[in-house]
Amino acid sequence: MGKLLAVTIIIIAIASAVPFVMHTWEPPADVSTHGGLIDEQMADTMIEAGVSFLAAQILLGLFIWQFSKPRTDSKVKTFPGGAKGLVIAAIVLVGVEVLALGAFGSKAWAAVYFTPPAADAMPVQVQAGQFAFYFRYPGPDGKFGPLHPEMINEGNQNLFGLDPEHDVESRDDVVTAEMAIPVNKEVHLLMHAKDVSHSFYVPALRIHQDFVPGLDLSLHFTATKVGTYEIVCSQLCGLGHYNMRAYLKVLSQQDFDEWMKKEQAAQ
Amino acid sequence: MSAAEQQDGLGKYIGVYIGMLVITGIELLIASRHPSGGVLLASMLILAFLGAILGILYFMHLATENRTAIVAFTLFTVFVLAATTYGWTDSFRILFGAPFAK
Amino acid sequence: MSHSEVALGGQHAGHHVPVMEPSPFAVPAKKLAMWLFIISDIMTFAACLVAYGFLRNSTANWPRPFQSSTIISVLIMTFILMTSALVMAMAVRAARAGDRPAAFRLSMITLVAGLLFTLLHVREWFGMIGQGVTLFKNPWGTGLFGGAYFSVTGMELLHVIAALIALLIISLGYKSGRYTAVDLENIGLFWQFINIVWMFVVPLIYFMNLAG
Amino acid sequence: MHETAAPAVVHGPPTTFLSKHVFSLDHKVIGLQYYTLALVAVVTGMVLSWLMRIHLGWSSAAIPGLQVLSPNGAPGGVMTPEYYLQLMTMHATIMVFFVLTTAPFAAFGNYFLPIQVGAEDMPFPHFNMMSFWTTFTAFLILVAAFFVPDGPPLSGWTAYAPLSAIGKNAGPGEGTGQVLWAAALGVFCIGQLLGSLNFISTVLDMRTKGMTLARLPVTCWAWFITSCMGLTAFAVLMPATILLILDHVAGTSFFIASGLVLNDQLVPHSGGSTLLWQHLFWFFGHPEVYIAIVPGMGIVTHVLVTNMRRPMLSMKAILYSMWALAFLSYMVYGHHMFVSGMNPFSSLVFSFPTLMITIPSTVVVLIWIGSLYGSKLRINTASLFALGFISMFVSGGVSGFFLAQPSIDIMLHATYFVVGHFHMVMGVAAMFGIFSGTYFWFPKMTGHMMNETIGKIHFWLTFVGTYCIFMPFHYLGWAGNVRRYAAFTDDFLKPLIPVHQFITVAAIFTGAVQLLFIYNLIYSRFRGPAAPANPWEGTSLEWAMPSPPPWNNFGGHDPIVYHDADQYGVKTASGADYIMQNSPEQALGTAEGD
Repeated sequence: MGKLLAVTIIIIAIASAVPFVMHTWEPPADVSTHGGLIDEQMADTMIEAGVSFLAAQILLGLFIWQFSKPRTDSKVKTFPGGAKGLVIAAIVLVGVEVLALGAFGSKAWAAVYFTPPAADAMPVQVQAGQFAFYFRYPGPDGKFGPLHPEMINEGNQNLFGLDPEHDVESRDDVVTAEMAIPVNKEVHLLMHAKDVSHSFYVPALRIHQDFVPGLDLSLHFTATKVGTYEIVCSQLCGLGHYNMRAYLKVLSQQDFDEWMKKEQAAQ
Repeated sequence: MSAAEQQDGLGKYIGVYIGMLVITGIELLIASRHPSGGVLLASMLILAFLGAILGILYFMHLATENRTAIVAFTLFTVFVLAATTYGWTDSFRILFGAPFAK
Repeated sequence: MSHSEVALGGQHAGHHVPVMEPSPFAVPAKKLAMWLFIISDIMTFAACLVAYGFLRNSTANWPRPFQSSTIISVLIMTFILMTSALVMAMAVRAARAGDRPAAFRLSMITLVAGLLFTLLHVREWFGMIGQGVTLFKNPWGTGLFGGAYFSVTGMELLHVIAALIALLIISLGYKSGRYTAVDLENIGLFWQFINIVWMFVVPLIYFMNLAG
Repeated sequence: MHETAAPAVVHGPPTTFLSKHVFSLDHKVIGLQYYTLALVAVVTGMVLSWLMRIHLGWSSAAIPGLQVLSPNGAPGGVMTPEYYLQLMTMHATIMVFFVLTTAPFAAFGNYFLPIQVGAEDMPFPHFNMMSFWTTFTAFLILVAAFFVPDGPPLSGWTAYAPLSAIGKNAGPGEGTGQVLWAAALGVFCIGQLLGSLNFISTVLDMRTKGMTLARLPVTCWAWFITSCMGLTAFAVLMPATILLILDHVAGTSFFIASGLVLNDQLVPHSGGSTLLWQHLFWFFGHPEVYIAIVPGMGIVTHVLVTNMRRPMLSMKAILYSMWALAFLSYMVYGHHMFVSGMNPFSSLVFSFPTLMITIPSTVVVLIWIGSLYGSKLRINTASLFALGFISMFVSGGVSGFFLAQPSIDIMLHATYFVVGHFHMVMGVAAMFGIFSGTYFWFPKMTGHMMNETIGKIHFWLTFVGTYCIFMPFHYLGWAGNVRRYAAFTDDFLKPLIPVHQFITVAAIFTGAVQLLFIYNLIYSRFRGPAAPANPWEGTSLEWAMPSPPPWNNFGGHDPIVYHDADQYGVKTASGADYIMQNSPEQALGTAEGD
């Protein structure tokens, strides 16, 4: 029975690795400027994790195979090198490697969070609420009008709680239900939560950030490929969580200008 | 009985007691001069910990306990207490309402 | 007597006493448990104070309402509690020396001081409530102030009341011989711990929120 | 005086039914009570997972009978999305608290810790009894959430504020259900505190003559380390739950920020912080993960060393690693919050201790595998599950390489990759530890042997089944499948539904297999052949007493300990290859060959 367990463990280990090796299931292709580092980091980690995984499982299987045989002699043997060798192996081969990986990975993290957005980045505000995203563009004046939460009213479509009568900056703000951005232009995303925690997850853009009620976070990114991508909520926000999403359209500059014109006209 | 020999003298107790009262007085003195937030917090915490150390060592007799016990209790508690303080930076961010990568 | 934990500090009649390895801390189980409970309680208070600190830090205009009348009352309370801690330490000292009547007398003084502290504390609370402070609003600013104030001091008050009840039971039991010096020492430890918590509550809650 | 103030056992033999089986002071009965509670909880949790899995595979399928349990949540038996989330919250809470914490720590720990240190009972039997009954009360309070009008809360076991704090407008179950949930956890914390006090003082103060700290079996250390974590971690969760309840019922706003709008209405709270809840919760939450797994590591080491017939290469390395895990558990909790709005600098600070967890984990795994080399491994159900544990622990552990890095977490956070990771490493691995312990100790606990054939069938089907369930979770997460979705309507998720259907089938199959285990438990309890005192030829003290042990464990004759628990693979005068801890016999040399 020991041999069977050994074989099972090895087969399961190899079979588990197959879909990763064959790329059966893949994250959507990266369309951002910063995503390359993340993908690289994921690939490197996959190699290291995969090797550790297979090595440990196969070694476990081999030893079970070899040493579960009923033996008549009463001898037991000790692993060559003993515990000291194994502890050193654990620290040097796995521990230090993984820590080094983490150190390199910090670069990818820094590229997303520790770099300021370019001065000419296009500001877009996103507001998450149960269970929809809404987007706001500052309009020609380049300024967002202030928010008045008490004025939010979905019935009359005042989704952000704007007060155009009193606030000059609000008058030309463009509020939309889908997000459009021009390709190859940096976007400065200002995140605002209306009610509870939500998340802004665009796998293709390699961005993922929770909305924190009471704390307006921001992200910046550049999309490099025209197309339509899904923005999904990944932070449990209530009964409609599974259905909370919006579309991100990456358009050519020309298409974007037209889209913006159309949206302005619709306000 | 060995415990009786280890008994602290009354004088020591009264010294600790006066020490605690003095510490409270100093705290009030500092606080009533309204220093800046950081200085205020730091001085309050340092003085409170001083008072607590007095109390723990002498009124709670940790000073006369077994050495292993002192080390174990202290290290464990201080370490876990220190671990609760990771969250502070976030409280400042909420105050300023802005992320680091603005 | 068979169904009690009395024997932990001493002998148990009619039952064999197992031979044990010495404790690495040289602390009997009961006292050890009290220390561990105190460590656990330190974490509970730390969590409350961290919550208070976090919220205070993240609020721009935290109210600083405490006038000198409050501070005087707090100083009196502090004086009473610290004196009670001194008396309790003396009670434990007497108990360790085997002076049962003196230990009982001193622990009763602690009890009275504790009661006085509780009364003043409750008076303080009513004073605050009278000024319009509730868990969610107060006349001076953010509603968090009341929540933080009442939950931190409430936690302290809860401990004081529990400790007073335990102190009463144990001192009476100690007088009648049901409880040993170790038990009195244990409740003494807890009382000292409450005093120490108060040493944090006073500067962090009261002195840091001085008006002016 | 302190050195000699030896605590005696403090209760006599139980005399009435109540004192024997219900309000028992006997740590063994309390251990069995905990075990039974965990069994009830695990069946409940498993049924909930079945319901969820069916809904995920076939979201419009009617589940017969579900409308009876909740007419609103499942009209006509078809689960609503909100009911899915409610079941998910309950599944997680029940499993984490009442199975993974209760079974390996409280159940086995209560039963075997005093025995293994050679004590007659724990120092505070009344606390021990209260500890069980508070835990039981907590379970009742939690389950009561099913029966309040709005049902249980839907905010997940992490109960992120403000969803969990703003009350019933936030969603079904967020009113009374959420308060019950928080109250249950608060009460649970008290039970754990009492348990931890007892465990620590048992290990430190109740060891029999000769049982020095260096001679303690590894399980005792595992429970001791777990208690140290439990003592402090639960102490932080308790005030957090109290503050959450205050937000609900007293109108405070500790966790609710200003200016929130729900249904066009301004929420009447202001000033609080959702991040505060996350910090408090995860400060508890991460040690909790090790509270679930460290006892399993101890049990597996104990079972393996007995069945390998040789000492571990280095028991010290395993012990230090467990301590290192406990130490690191306080410094890494932020890795749950990398993209949840925490300061991105903190993410890096938390990332490195998290990556360091690899080191002690790898040391333990390598010592286990290295000790197999040259051993005389005995294959029985207990050792099969222990070996399965290693395999699961490795599989779940390596996905930690990814999740510990904030940059990769951008892609994998809140996806099924995370679900696969923690189910493997703290769910299934811990369950395998529980199974291993059960098959190993059942003869001692009941006096009957378990049926090995059924046990082995149980192992094989469970082992293969769990891999079929949880490996695909990683693929799903890799493809970006977000967790906590009641149905998959997004374009990029639709192609993944067949994978979900496969998982559902595997889960129902694997779950059904567990009926074999329960049948085996019940059948063997009454019909199993009588167990000898030492069926596995173990060395620790639990095997030095009859099966099952009498009420006062050693019958008033305290064992005296002469060795550590690792005396396997030795030459003895009698020809046995092991020496029991309480045997004064000295080894004639090791049986080590080349």
